[in-house]
Amino acid sequence: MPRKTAGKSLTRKARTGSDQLQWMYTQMVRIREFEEAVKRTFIEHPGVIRGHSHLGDGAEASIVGALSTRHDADIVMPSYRCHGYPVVLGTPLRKIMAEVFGRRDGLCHGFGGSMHLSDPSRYFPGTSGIIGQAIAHATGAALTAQVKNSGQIVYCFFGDGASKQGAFFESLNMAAVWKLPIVYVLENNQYQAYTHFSLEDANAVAGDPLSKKADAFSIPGVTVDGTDPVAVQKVVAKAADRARAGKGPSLVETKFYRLSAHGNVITVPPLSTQFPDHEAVAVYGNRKEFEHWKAKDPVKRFRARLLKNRALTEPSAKRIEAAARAEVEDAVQFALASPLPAPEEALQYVYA
Amino acid sequence: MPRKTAGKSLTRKARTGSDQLQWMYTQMVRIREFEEAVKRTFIEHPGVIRGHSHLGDGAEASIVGALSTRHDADIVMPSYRCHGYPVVLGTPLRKIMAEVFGRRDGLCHGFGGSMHLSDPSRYFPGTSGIIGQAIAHATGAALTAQVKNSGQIVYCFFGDGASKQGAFFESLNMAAVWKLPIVYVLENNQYQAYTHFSLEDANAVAGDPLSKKADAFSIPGVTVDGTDPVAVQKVVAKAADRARAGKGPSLVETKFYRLSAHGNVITVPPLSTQFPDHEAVAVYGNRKEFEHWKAKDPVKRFRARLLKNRALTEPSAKRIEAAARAEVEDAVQFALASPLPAPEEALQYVYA
Amino acid sequence: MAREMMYADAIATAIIEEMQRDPNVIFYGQNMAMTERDPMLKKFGKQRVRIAPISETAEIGIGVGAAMTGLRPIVELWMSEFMLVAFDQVINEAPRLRYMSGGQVSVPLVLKAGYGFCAGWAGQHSNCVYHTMMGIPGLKVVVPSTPADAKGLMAAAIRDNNPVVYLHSYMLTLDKGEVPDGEYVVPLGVADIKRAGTDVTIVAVGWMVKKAMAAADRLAAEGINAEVVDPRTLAPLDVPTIVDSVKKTGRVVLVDQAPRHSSAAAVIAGEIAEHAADLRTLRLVTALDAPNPYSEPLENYVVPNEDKIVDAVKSVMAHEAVAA
Amino acid sequence: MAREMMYADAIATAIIEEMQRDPNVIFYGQNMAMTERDPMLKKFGKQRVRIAPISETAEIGIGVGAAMTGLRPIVELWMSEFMLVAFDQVINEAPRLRYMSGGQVSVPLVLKAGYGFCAGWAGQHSNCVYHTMMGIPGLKVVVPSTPADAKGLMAAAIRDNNPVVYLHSYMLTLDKGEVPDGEYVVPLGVADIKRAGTDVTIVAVGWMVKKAMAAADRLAAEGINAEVVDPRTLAPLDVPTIVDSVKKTGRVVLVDQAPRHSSAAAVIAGEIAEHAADLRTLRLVTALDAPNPYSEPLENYVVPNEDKIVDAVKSVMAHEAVAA
Ligand SMILES: Cc1ncc(C[n+]2csc(CCOP(=O)(O)OP(=O)(O)O)c2C)c(N)n1
Ligand SMILES: Cc1ncc(C[n+]2csc(CCOP(=O)(O)OP(=O)(O)O)c2C)c(N)n1
Ligand SMILES: [Mg+2]
Ligand SMILES: [Mg+2]
Repeated sequence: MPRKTAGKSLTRKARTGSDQLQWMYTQMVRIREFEEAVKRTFIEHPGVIRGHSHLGDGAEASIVGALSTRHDADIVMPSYRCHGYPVVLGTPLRKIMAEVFGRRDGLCHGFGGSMHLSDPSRYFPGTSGIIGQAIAHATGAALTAQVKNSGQIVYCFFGDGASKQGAFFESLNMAAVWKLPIVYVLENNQYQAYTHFSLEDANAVAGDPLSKKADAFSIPGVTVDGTDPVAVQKVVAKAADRARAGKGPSLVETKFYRLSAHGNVITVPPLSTQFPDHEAVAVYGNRKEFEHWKAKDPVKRFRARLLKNRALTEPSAKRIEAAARAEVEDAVQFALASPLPAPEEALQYVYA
Repeated sequence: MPRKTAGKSLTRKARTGSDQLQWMYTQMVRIREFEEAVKRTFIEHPGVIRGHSHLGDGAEASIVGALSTRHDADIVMPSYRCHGYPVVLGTPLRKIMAEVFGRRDGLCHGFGGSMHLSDPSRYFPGTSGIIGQAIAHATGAALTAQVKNSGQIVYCFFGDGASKQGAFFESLNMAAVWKLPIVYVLENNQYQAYTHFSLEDANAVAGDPLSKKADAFSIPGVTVDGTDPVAVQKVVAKAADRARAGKGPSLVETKFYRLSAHGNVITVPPLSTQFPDHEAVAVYGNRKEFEHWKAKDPVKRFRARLLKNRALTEPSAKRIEAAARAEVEDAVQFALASPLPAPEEALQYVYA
Repeated sequence: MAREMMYADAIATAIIEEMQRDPNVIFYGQNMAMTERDPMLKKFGKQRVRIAPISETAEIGIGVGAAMTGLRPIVELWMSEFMLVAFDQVINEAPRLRYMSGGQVSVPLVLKAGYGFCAGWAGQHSNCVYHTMMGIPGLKVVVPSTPADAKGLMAAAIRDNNPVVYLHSYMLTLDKGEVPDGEYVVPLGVADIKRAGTDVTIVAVGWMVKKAMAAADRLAAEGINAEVVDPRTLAPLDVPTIVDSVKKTGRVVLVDQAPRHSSAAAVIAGEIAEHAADLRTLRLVTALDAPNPYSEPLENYVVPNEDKIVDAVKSVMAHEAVAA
Repeated sequence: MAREMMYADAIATAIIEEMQRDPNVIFYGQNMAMTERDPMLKKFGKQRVRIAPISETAEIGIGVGAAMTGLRPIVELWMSEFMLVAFDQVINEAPRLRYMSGGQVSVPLVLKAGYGFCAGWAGQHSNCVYHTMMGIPGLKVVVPSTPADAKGLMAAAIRDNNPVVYLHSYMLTLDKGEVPDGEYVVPLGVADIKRAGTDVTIVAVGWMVKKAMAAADRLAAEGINAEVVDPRTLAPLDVPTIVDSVKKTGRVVLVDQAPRHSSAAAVIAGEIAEHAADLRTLRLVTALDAPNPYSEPLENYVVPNEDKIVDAVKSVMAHEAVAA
């Protein structure tokens, strides 16, 4: 991974003002359009996407708000629900889509797929599909930054479900003792797969926020409205500053709602698969909950707010949206045209 | 394991008053005498104790204070540092010592040794030598009690070091969500092997008590002077009442000091082994710390207090001590006389 | 009486029947029994059927502790790799506690997990990790290959007084077969000759039994009469049945979905090498030495298939058999 | 130049020399570098040498993440069983990440642990779990049997760009041997013929190499000339060297401290069965099928020893060798 002394971030230059807000909106739209295209692919091109894909729609404000505080060389380590982050980091959508389609021109040449995107050249080393484990990896990346005194910090994203895995607790304790430069973003999208978080989290059962877990490490713990990128930016900036100052980790719970189902339906091939209804509806029969959060769609709300504040005009919003759609459509076409890897390539990359 | 509806405990009958205090002192002395005898065995009978033995001297007030709140059928699940608990539960010292000596008449017929005592007939199912793992087992025992509606609660003991293992966090979360009848006693003896807890615990680094970890599960967390059995009794009684009432788990940190080294010196046979100096002295060169805590020896302090309060007379204290010494000496002789198991017995007990 | 049933349903049936039989059997895991409408929850109530957080160490460890104190838990773990985060509980707690207690406690626990979902799940969800659990004294490992075995072995696993890892092949989930009604228990430790033959023995596990059977059909059409042996349980391993078959045919092909040195096949080959001393010709057909790749052509290349089995059988047929 | 050195010191020497060579090498674990007086801490400073809590999942996972981003961590894990609480990191993270990234990242990580401390540590601290890590594509496993190998293999492990599990035998800790001074690297994947012989091949691992050598001495006195092959690394496994030796002698005894089906020996026997097709006689000498018991007579009964090796060799010598 290239190493840089943390430079001034493009995004930071414009942390306030409409440039920044437009940048945020643009990234949110790009994520949303990308995820919609993935979802559509299951219908329009059945069989093209194998295995299990997981979308970030609903998480846009959390992802973009957090990453808007990032400096150029800071490291980003999300969970297996990972499409949105490289979109923001500048990885070509063509490569991301081609990877989701299992093509040779994919980011990982078809070896990783939807769950295992990786773009180390853009400070995104990779992900794990085993819940909670990448929290330790991200903590290790922060150790590298500290040992090398690189000035980098690490943004570690993981789900509400992952916060029940031992790796979460062990990692945060070590990061706190070693004062590692890392921000832990607990993306509380209110579900772990088919389970509502209130069914499995002791803090939630007691009516407390999940950020209370920070007490176990005597580090700052904050819960923020994860549908509002500006609110997210504010609390993450504080946590990032703390990390940069050598004061150690923080835990930020961004609370939002996953807008699609956990993933496409799990099937045994050659049965085909698509995205089912959201679990709130399909499992819990709770359409009200789903509609409630749908109405809080972070992309739509941010758009409305920017228009209202005149940080954005309707025509420029439309331009942003059209550009994102075109970029994504180009990515889909590129990915469809990219060849599948040749079978024998499978024995590459086992050892370094 | 025999199952009983929790009856009135012998000890509870006398929860106040000098009977109870004398019972406590007796148990504390029995533990201390037992551990001293184990330690002496390394010198007096080199080679008789193999592997790694760990003593509970210093923990007497914590063990006895906690177990003084126990009802007859309640389950006790300590860590691998486990000699003291069966002493209190009424397991014959002969059997415990014979197990530590690896003899056929040992509690586990020589299969378990010092780290793996087990007396299910006295509600002590067994231990694990892998740090933190038995916290989950104890939680499972509480699940049995809940499912069977047996009225039992579980006393789960583990070290400060264990509270950094994922199993601790995962188990407490599940116990809280399921409202299991269990009391978690975090025995903070200030060291995990050779490491002072301030070097590895994020709460400690921040100057907070380890019981703050309870916040991660929104359950009560209390720290108590673990050198005072009456203080321990008080907070554990509250936690036990909560468990009995179906309100779920609590975390009690009993803070005391391990008075001997972590264990006998680790050697490759046939080199012989003994107990070295306490780590405070041997590793950290901090004799002052050691002397400070030695002066707070829970057995001596409790004795002095009982004499002062006239809950105990000097002659009866001496009687208790002499009886304990005789009981332990008898256990040593019994264990020395007990045969080693025959080699072929090794293939027993693999499967049930 | 028997009924045609899917593999997955056969497993569920066994769990339901055993839970009806024994009130000490409980069942829990992640992403199950989410609502009151759940049929298992309705049948057995929320004490015995529970949803758990993503906490495998606690889930399995709680199962161990509950088993030590009188319950018979079945823990639903979904993909077998998820057990790895809690692997101490699987191979260094559950199977050791009885022994260390000198026979005083027992740990009647079933760890249920699917394995080897070669369907585009990439490097961490599709592998076979059963070899890691073989040969651990005190631990039993079950890998059913048919709906009937799936039912009978699950019943046996639940009734067994030891920890049992029950690994079902995700690839067989929807496969149908005749399943006996009512009480049906397949003993643990007894291999099954899924197809009798004379020319060559094929030993295969789980999903690979299906592939071996298909290969045997093709070979029969070419005049090669293969015997297919399914160990059914990897621990205990029924060495005599396997060795007898090999002694009879004089040739053996071992098929395993795992890479060579992490396969059950290699271990079984070792047993054959010691016990069928006059065997001249043995071939391993295993996954190639790579993690499971995501893309379809890559994955198909790595995982064993019918063609590779047929080829291996033909190659061993080229050797002179020495057996009587 | 060489010097007599203890096995444990040889390992430490390699770590120090490699840390001097490469500033990216870091070293941490539980119960090490407790005070400022610690010699490693003094030499390399508190950024590169650290004490960790009892958090193997985080310790190893942090090592993985640090390795992905440019460091070369060595994690001191003490007893190999302690890795089991973090086993996903060992076999389903560290060795998979490179592959899943399509070759973009690498994970140069050394997991150092002792194994098989048969000295009264009972059921959970003394077992051999190396078979669980064999055959995992992307993962290397090292088991040195002499001080020289201990040094040279540790140097190679640290320089390797892949995750390497380095397992030293606790029973060999104090054993002495000649160790080359300065740069000394033993390549991973190359077996060593520890003693040349003609009558029978003994393949042994770690501590068992020492026992096999002693057995070979006794056998020599009785006119049996045994060749002792030490694979040194279980992954990659040097199959050609082993098979060549077996082809030469025509007889093989495989010795392993682990129980039969969880031994490396069984897997190696499988390879021999496939590749040394005219071998007639093979014996496994492994631990008996029980966890390690506490009491001395029990433990001695379970674990393989010189006598059992001698007996097995004599029993294979009773067979006619078929090789040229
Ligand atoms: C250790 C482990 N257990 C179970 C799973 C199966 N699993 C995959 S995704 C998932 C839910 C994760 O929920 P959360 O952490 O909230 O992330 P989200 O999907 O909401 O982004 C589960 C349980 C797994 N991958 N790893
Ligand atoms: C998972 C695991 N890691 C490391 C060890 C080695 N070990 C044995 S005892 C011990 C210290 C435990 O400290 P603590 O929990 O405070 O208990 P105490 O010994 O003080 O009673 C350690 C690290 C182990 N047994 N298991
Ligand atoms: Mg979630
Ligand atoms: Mg301690």
